[in-house]
Amino acid sequence: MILAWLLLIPFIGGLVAWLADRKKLVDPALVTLATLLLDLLIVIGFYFTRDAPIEISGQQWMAVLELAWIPRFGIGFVLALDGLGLLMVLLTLFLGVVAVLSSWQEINHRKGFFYFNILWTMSGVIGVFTSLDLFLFFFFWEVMLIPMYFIIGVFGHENRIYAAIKFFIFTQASGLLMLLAIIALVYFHHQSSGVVTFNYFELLGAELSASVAYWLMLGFFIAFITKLPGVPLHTWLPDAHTQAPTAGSVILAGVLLKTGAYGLIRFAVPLFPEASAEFAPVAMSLGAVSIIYAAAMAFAQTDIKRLIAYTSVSHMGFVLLGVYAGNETAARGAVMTMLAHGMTSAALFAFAGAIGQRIHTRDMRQMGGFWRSAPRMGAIVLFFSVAALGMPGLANFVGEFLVLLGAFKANMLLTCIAAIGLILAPVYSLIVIQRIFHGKRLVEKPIPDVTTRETVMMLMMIVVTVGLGVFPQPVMELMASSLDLLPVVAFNDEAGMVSQ
Amino acid sequence: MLEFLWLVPLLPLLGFLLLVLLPLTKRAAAIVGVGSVGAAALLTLLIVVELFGLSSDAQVFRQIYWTWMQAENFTAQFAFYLDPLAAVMMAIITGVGFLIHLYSVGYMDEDPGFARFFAYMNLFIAAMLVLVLGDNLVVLYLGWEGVGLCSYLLIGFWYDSHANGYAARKAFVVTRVGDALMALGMFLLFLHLDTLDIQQLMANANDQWQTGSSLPTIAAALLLGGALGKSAQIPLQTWLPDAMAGPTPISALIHAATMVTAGVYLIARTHELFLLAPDIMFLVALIGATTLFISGFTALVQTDIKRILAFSTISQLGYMFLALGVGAWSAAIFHLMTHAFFKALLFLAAGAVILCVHHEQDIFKMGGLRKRLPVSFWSFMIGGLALVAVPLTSGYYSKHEILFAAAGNENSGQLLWLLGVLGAVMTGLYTFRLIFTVFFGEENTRVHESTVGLVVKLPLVVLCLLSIVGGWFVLPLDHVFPASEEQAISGITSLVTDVAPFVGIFIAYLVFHQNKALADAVVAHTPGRLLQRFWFSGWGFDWLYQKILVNPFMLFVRINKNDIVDSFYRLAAWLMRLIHRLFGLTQTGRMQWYVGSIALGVVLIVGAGIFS
Amino acid sequence: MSLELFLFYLASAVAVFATLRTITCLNAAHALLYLISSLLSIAVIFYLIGAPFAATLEVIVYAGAIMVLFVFVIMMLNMGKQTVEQERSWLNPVIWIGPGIICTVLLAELVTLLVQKERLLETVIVTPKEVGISLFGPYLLAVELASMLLLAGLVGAYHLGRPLTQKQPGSIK
Amino acid sequence: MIAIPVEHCLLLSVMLFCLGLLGVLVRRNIIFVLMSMEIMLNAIGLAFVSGGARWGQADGQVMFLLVITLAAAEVAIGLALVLQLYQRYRTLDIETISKMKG
Repeated sequence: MILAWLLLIPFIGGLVAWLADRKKLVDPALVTLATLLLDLLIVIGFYFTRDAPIEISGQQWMAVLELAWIPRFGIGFVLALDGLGLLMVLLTLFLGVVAVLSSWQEINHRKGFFYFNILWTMSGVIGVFTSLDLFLFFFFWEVMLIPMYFIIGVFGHENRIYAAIKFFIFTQASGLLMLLAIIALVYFHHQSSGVVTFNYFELLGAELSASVAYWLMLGFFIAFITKLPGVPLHTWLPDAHTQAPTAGSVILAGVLLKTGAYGLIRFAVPLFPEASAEFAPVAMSLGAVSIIYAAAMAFAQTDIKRLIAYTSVSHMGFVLLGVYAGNETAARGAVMTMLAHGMTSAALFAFAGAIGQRIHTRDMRQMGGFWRSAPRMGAIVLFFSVAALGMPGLANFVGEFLVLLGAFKANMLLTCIAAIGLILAPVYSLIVIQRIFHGKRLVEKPIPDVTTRETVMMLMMIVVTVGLGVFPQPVMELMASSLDLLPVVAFNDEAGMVSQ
Repeated sequence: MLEFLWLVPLLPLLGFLLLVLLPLTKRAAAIVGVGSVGAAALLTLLIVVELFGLSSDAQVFRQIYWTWMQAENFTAQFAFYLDPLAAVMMAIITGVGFLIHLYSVGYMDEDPGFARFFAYMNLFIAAMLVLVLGDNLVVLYLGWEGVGLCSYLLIGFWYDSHANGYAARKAFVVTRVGDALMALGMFLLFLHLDTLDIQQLMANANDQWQTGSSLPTIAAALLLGGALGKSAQIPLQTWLPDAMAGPTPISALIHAATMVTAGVYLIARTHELFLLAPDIMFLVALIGATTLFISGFTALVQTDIKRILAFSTISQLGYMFLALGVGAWSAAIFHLMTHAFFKALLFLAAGAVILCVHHEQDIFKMGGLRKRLPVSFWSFMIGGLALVAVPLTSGYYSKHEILFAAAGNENSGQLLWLLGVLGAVMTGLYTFRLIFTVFFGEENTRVHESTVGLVVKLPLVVLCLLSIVGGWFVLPLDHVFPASEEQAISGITSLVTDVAPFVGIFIAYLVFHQNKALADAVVAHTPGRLLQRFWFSGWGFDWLYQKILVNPFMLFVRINKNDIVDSFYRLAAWLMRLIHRLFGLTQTGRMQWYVGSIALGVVLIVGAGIFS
Repeated sequence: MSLELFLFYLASAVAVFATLRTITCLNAAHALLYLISSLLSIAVIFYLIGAPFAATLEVIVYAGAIMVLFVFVIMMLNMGKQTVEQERSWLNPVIWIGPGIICTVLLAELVTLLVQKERLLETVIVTPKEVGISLFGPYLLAVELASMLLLAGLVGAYHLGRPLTQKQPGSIK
Repeated sequence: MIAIPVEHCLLLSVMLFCLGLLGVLVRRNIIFVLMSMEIMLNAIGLAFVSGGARWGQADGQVMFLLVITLAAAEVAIGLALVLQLYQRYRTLDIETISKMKG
């Protein structure tokens, strides 16, 4: 039941926030913050008071909720939470709080509608991370999309309509492919077993011919890689991120991209293990290409939010590489990268928004020398830039290191290519610091340093980033059982190439 | 005291955190910054004394704190490992580091970023200690990247200038190239040896791998890549001269005494792996010899006092690599230590000079400073003598050990020795060119003495002392490294080695003191000028990298700013819009046009029905 | 050739001629008269091919009611001499070419289709009674729909036919 | 039993239909367009009736009845529109009313 509450609280909170604004009762931002904190508390409370894990078809689950929904088509309302899901939900709610704090003063018109959308996106994302019925999963996949579309399209910057529609078309078209794949999967499962069901656990064992499985896997893969995003389906992201309001960027980068990676880990690979194994070299190549290509693209940008958007693509390339490397080391690294990237990119976007609010531009050519007037902001951005480039001791390093370590086992050449990303990461990360905070001051009046609200928000994120970087082990143990289904992927051991 | 090992890196780290988080006054910042390193140095002293008090077999101490990362068979403990090698490094880092911190209090006195400076310095000391104490390669890598970061931060310390920022980023990125190779080396080692604990790794390597087989060769080559980056050896040396953009104490601490020796330390630390790869060993020696030779010439034609010292550092690091390459591990570490003393001394003295001549760094705008700045002059003199390895100075002992080891090496040892000796001549030449130009001749700069206070002088005096007596220390590293057999050095070799520095000094005396017109005359000729320009640019490495790496990348980046992949989608959207417009044309709003179209459609359909 | 056949061809010829005149005539009132004669001759044909009920309807509804509507409208629009001139200018011979080709081709095609079938010669008389039975039997629903259509037409015509008031947009002063 | 060839009737209907179509395509005066449409509807009716007569069934005439109803409604609305348009634009030229273009 706890799972239903997790979903319902932001859902109801959204309506309350809207009404509160309509009736001018309370600030909808406060409602939103309270809602998210309540949800966060519930999750944390649940984690500490949870019962013994429930076992379903060999997997451990912390909580399961199973209700009939449309029994005629085998569609159930199945929610379940395991370590991976818990981590993702925690990340979602944490970044939700950050997003609300970062947009505290940014939104002035139709505030209620804005926070309504934020909370419904949150609800959809939590649904995605907990639902284990493919139909329900698809439902939530769409639920998180449409509020996001409004956040970008209504509250975004100058080119928002273009960005919002591009975002919508990309995700919707790829979502359609996933829907087709889901229905086809159910159909073929029905053909072989005579049972119509959308249930994840039952579909795990679906018997499919190799070619069918391959095509269905591709359907899922394209949907998830668009969301991830991986080259060459990444081009919606720079536009969407650039045009979205700060909170939108934070949620988009920190949370929504993770749904793609989560989908790969939870659905694409376990549902079609053999096809995924066959496809793995392609997926890993895409990951490696994403890492390098997006890193180079990031360096080229002059719009700060665009730059950060491309770094996201680069980082998510590591996730793609890790998920398909086919061993647990890399898979853990992939999840760690997801968490770490959630922190760093969200923080950087929050700052891009904060700077944008102060000087009303995102163009880095018009910035420079901010360190003098805003040293604390500079230090914090420096921290997150450094985290983003994979400094050991911070969260990103753990993820990237484990991904590369695991991927090296699977495919040396691709890992070597991906390692070039390690060289390009400082190129783009440091240029941010250089262009904004160093150099001569270009803006006439000094920009104000971080406010208390921003400091508190950032300290929270710094603590999490350092914590994940220095003590990642508890988190990794939490996710361990969820990754059991991943290493099914078997490889021809290319490592033997260089054996003695 | 050994159980307090964890406190040694923690103290400067705490200092860093205090400096960052609290708004300290300048005085408090100085106390925290210097105090934390001072305390770490004191603790190090106690620990080192206790460690060397143990019997020589038991001089190993390991402390495990927590499991950092664990997945499948991969485990990285957060653990420190102390043995005589690490202890020596620790002593150098905290000792020299403390002196330089002290010096910085005076040097940075008027800088607005005083607290920030000490924060970075403390973080650097902490990271460097983690580097040398790391029990496994991952912890080592943590320190390795940490010092790289601090190096970046400190090179770009004066952030107003874009040139400084560029130099800082260049340093970070170039060393990162090495780091990426090193990371790949770690992956390879783990894949085949199932561990990254250095001691276990070495044991496994010895068990599983044959000497000279491909795997240890590749692994050693990859680790060497990391070492080359950090220690500024060819082909990754280009960042170090530019790194002189930072404040002078930084150059002394990071880019002369400690961080740049990390590569030497890494190879010494994993020497067993390198012993399994003789080809790479020879490569190390060759790179070292080439580097020391080439950068000696470059140093000769520089005009910026700090760049001269920077190229000199590269050259001296080349000696260390030469020593590593010929298996003279102790000699490499020995030279690392003496070099830390005298090069720190030289940089600090140079800093004192620069401070007194209003931040002028061109040596030809100085001159005759001998009388006005006696402390700096004598410091420079002693440091310089140690650098050129005049007998009885510390540099003499370490450098001779290296040259003799090179001479005795069966693998083209004569060539290596010859390059080393030529390098020694060059060292004498460029060092005394510097000294003669700056401190002798006629005065042509205004000097203000007042800024050089006691906190600046004291470290200079201590380092002078160390530069002289440093060579008398006997490093207790016999149990860390395999014993190198005593080589028979012929008398002539020994004689030439001894005389080489004096030849350099003598030429310098002739050309740069006695007859200054000579140098100008050489440069006046076209070949001479071309050669001078070639050497000045550091043998064209920067130019080459600019042409083959940076420019293509920048070109790609500039062309592709709008993302070529997106153009595909833009094309699709454009096509849709085109079709939309074309079809929109048929929508004329004229009823008869529509009726006509319908009629035409009927005609066509019926016609198709008839003729099919 | 029987009388009926002769009458049939005569009526056909009249219908075709009258229709041709209708679409080429410049004066609307004249065109309407031609149209009415065309409709009447078709009523004759209906009668000849055994559909007296349809013939009656043709005369009453078409030639009677509908055409009267046209007459009224033409009268209301007060189309005088200048309209004839206008028609002449509009009916440029060139504009006949395209539609003419299309229609000729269509005609040719339809004729080809007709000719392809085996010849069907006979027709059978269908009395009004039969029509009535099937109208209020199987086609009841269609009758209802037709009545609704007429109602809608009535309401629509009433609504649209109101004179223009000042408030309505789109008027050209 | 009357020996009038049904295909001749159909032929007539086809000719009338094509003439009506020609009128719709050519004329610019709305009144004439409407008349041409009447011609076409009438031609259709003729086809229905002759078909029904050939098979001796009432359906053809029922259809004719429906067609005629349709024609009546269409004319009523159409003429009302004509009046309205004439009031607004003072012209019967069908090409003046071409605002609904893409």
